[in-house]
Amino acid sequence: MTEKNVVTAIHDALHDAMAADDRVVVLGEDVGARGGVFRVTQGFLEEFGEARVIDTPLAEGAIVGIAVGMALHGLLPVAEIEFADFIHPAFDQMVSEVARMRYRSNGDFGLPMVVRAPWGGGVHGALYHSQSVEAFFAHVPGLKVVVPSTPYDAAGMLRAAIADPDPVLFLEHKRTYRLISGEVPDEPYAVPIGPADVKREGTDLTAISYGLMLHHCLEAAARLEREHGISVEVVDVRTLNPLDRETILASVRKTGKAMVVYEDNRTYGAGAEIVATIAEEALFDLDGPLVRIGGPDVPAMGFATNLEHAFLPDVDLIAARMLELARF
Amino acid sequence: MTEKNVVTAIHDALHDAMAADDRVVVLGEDVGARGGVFRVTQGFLEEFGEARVIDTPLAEGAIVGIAVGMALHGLLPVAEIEFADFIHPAFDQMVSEVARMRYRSNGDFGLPMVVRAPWGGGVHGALYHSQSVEAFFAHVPGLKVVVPSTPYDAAGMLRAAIADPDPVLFLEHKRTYRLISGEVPDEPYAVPIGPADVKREGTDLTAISYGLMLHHCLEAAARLEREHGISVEVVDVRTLNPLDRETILASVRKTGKAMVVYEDNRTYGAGAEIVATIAEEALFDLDGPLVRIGGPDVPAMGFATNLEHAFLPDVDLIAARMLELARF
Amino acid sequence: MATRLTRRTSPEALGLSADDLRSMYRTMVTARLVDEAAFRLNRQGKAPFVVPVSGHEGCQVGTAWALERGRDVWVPYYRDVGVVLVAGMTPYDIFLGLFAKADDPSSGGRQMPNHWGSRRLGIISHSSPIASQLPHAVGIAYAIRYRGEDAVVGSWFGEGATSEGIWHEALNFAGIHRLPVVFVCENNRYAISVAQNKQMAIEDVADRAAAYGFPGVVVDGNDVLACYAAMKEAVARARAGEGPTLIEAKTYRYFPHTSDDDDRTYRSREEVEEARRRDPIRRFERVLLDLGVLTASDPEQIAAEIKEDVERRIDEAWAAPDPDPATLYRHVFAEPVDP
Amino acid sequence: MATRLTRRTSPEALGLSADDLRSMYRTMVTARLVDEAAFRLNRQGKAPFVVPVSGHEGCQVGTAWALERGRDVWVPYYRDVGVVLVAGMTPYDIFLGLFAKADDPSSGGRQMPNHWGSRRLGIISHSSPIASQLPHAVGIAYAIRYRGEDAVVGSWFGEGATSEGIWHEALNFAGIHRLPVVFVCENNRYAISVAQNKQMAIEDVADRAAAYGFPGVVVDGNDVLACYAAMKEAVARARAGEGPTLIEAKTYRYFPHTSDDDDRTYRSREEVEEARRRDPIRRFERVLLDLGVLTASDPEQIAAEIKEDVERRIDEAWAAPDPDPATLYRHVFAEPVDP
Ligand SMILES: Cc1ncc(C[n+]2csc(CCOP(=O)(O)OP(=O)(O)O)c2C)c(N)n1
Ligand SMILES: Cc1ncc(C[n+]2csc(CCOP(=O)(O)OP(=O)(O)O)c2C)c(N)n1
Ligand SMILES: [Mg+2]
Ligand SMILES: [Mg+2]
Repeated sequence: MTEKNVVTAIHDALHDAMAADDRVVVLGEDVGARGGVFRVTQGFLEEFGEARVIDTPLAEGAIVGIAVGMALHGLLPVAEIEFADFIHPAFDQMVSEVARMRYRSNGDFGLPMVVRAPWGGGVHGALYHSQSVEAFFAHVPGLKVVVPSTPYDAAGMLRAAIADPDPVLFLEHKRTYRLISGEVPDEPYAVPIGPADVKREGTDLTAISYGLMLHHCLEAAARLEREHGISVEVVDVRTLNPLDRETILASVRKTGKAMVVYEDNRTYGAGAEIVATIAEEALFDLDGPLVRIGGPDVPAMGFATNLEHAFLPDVDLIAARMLELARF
Repeated sequence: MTEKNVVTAIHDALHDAMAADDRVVVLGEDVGARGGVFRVTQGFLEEFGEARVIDTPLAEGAIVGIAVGMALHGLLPVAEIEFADFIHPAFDQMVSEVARMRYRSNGDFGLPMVVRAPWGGGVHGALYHSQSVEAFFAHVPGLKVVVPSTPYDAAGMLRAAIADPDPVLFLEHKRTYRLISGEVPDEPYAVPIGPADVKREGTDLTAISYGLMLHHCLEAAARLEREHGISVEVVDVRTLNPLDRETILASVRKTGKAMVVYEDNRTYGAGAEIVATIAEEALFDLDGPLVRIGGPDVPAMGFATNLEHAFLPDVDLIAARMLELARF
Repeated sequence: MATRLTRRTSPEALGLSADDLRSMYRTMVTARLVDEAAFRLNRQGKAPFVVPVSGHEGCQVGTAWALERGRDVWVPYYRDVGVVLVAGMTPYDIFLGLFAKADDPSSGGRQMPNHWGSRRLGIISHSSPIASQLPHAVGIAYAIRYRGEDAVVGSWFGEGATSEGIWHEALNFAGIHRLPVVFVCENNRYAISVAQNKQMAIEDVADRAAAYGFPGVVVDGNDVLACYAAMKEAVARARAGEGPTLIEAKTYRYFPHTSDDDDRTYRSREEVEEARRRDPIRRFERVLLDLGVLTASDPEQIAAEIKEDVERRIDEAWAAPDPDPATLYRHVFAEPVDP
Repeated sequence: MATRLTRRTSPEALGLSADDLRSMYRTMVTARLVDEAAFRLNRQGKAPFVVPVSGHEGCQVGTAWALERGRDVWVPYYRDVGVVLVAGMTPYDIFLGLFAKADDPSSGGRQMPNHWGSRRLGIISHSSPIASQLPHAVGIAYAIRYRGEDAVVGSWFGEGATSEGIWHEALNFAGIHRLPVVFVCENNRYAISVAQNKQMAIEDVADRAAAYGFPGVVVDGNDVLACYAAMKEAVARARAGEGPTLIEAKTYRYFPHTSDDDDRTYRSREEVEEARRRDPIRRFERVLLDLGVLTASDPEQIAAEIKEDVERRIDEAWAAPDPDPATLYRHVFAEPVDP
């Protein structure tokens, strides 16, 4: 075990995957000499060479579409979108091509490929370097969408994603990159795509979250325990598609109260599906209202520090709503 | 009043808008000599000339992006995306540009523009001419998203959309184009963007829907009345963003039972938000489970007739689930 | 500026035997007759959607002929009946697709007709969004080079496709890495109804190659041998590691865009008639008669033979089983999905 | 192939008075000094994010100078400090943006610094996704022509932007309609760390104009007068209804991509030093000294004056009010939104 932050864990897992299998190639803007703007591919060019560490032109549609071609012909591409905000020019490739290749060819062709994209706010990124994009893609059948939030999960799920015969959109919350550290095994291991994870056990209410907000929930839960003796169970969704309904519902059935927390624009966000699922499947197990905390429905967070704070749900807000729900 | 089908109502409303105001221009693939593949702009080229009826190259990003420029400089562009399935190459323009211009410029610039796109299945369109795209866009703050389903609403909302100082994504369900007819006033009138509409009053349960499924719900409701004396209220959402929570909640509070029906892939679809809203706001007014009917979570409907049928929710299914819910 | 390929090359110089030539001719005639049958089936209500090839047979068969089955990769678009016949699809396969049957090799009846694909034949599955297959062709070419193979990727598209951003992005990447891929533009002067002068301000699509640092070649798409010659050279360049070529074949489509289209709204009958006078099949026929590869009675007899085969395949395909709706959830992922 | 503008034109022949020349010079120096101040503020922790212009002053001020305030439209990108100064923004405006203040004219502190916009000045608001502003420039040009105005749209971008599909789509449309728009590529040979040879297989971006049917011009971006000359001609063509021009100005960026970048990972210090020897400001200085427009002591004095002004504006901007977080929901739509 080694203590690492999220970005180092991802770097190391990707590095090991490349070292272990020369079908793995990385491509994206600035992944070469620069080692990625977040340093995820630092040192890769020197070690693995230009043919496997491909600095692409500034063209996200091509990055994803070329990865499709590579995956069709025996490679295991890991494409990097520099910021999740810039995946939109590749939307057609993601939705029409990546997600549908297997289905439309009736199983004849498959796409073992990964698209990595750093997402989320809290980094002074303003309107175009802070976005949550998971709701767009979680809705697309044929695409697996994962949102690991700890070093352990990130490394393990990246390994699972590269091994997966199907395309995986691998979303890395930028704010967690250097903020969150934890123990990571030194031996290769995988965290399966699919299962959610109970990150903190509790009995009074369930908070369901992912990304930076997961850590806010954990902090709020600790505060509630400390200050009020309230026991909050925190479920880390980890995979948005396919969604692990069982783990979520089991927790909600146990505690009888549920709260979903995410930083994306609230309306039509991924949290809506989670709330809807609970409402449909566990309505009669609930002892309190269903609570949803999401980012405000404004185009994105501002650059000014106080505007960014006004956008992002914080620990105080989450703790207050938890308390309210617990006391309901 | 004149009896018209949906596509004629849209044609006429757009025609009148062009005749009334020469700031209105249309642009898109095949909108000129061909009059649009669905004939929405038939005769426009001859009447309004090439400068106002612009056949564009095959490039959706440019269609939307050029409309942005036009709207910035005094025109009122109505852009046509030939099939909603092909709006994806314009996703970046829609999300990053169209939806954010006003917000990012702190109100300095606005975009009075409309993007029309025919969507939906039931027309033998297979994977790439049948898609529901509303969930992607309803989630984007700054963009109004409307889904009129009757000739009256379509014409009235198109007028409202063209008059709106903000961008409107105007989604027209292809299957309704020639299937659905109704009375349309001969004088110009507008149907405001925002308010949902109770298309059928009822007391036993509320069905909330839009698009082709709205008509299926109305048919199922009539059948339930006829065959079982069950009174179903049918709410036509009409506008997905901003969502008219009040009308939906008022109906659900009245009937105590709610069902949401849409043809898009179920999970993370627009129906999830509606279900979640009801669960959050009217949980204690419910006398039965929340029911959601959506399209299956497979990439899209097949071309083979029986595959298309297997995908689309039909009147039988909806009526059966209504009956079940009513009897709960 | 793009090269114009005008020089006549003899079939021998191109390495084509009499058998090759007859085979090419038969393939072109097959494409034409498949089209005619498909439109008849459409009128009979048996084929809801038809995408015609007629007019494009020369440029399709000519270019496709320069690739090798079992070695090279084909990335066609919906109009490429001629290309996929060369690649190994049969009329039976095509009619299975037309009728959306379970055994349709492309998609098992899931996709619209003419949305080709077959792993066995090396035909890459494509979708409807125009030009979206181009980066796939380029990515495959990258993988070919990476793996040290000597295959070449052929990719086909209309001139309309060149307006899409992703087309530009794909060609740019191919140029940077000098990949073994050939881009074939079947320029029929219309994207559905939009005439070329509303699509681009230039006369020759091939001129766009200069933006990507590789050669562009204009060729007469009605001259199957010229198309073959152009493609043969491009394939040789690609195989030798000299990078991509953009070939523009000037052609014309004789029928409406699809069975849903009405082309009288945007082009005159005279224009269509005029184009038909340059029919690639008639022209090739004359060459083959001159060369003595065909005798005077051959064309009629070959057409009759192919027609008979086509009719039989139609009946067989029509009788084949429909897809099973219970397969709705199959192949979303490699692992079965539990609905 | 693109034209190379090498001919020396005298300032008089270009219609530039001594006052114009001094003004251009002052603008370039201002851009440089704003940069230096901004990096200092970044190190002091007062400016979280800085996008430098240094090295680009010549091509920016030279090209922008050929448009007319109050008549023409500016569609810049983030590096265009020089362009927006010419368009009428002040250092105070720029520092308001740097500090994300309520009165930042571009966005009221919502956008990152250097995301310009001002309806009053005719500077179109832009976003971060590269090249996404190009179709806006083209649409505005269409509207200008439609309304019978004689304005011209200037648009600026890096060579990296030319790889994006939307860039291709925008230029193609402009070419088809021969719109009054000028495309200025500030080619500094890098897109962040990606060198030009990994971005394209060609030497001159200007060669891409041929794909769109309008002229491409290569100009020395370190020669402000050559840039002005190229743009002046392009603007005249556009105004006369003769359509777009693509101008490629060869330039270099002296600092890292942004304050978040570390350019030592991808380019040598020698390369940067070498480029700095062609500094557009020093070069213009020599021309102006030769012409007698500046005297020997002017440069130092002008720099001192501007520096003083910049310092004052920094203090003023720093003291200006922050945005009010209660405005979070403002301007989602024209009508107020009820959260
Ligand atoms: C992205 C996208 N936009 C629009 C369409 C609708 N569409 C189908 S074919 C076509 C024209 C294609 O023209 P071209 O590339 O010249 O090929 P051709 O049909 O002439 O052979 C259009 C606009 C589409 N399929 N995909
Ligand atoms: C669509 C998109 N992809 C990636 C980025 C990240 N990014 C910001 S600037 C930049 C390089 C731009 O290079 P160039 O166009 O040459 O302009 P320069 O910075 O050199 O002036 C990149 C990749 C972005 N902003 N937008
Ligand atoms: Mg065409
Ligand atoms: Mg650059």
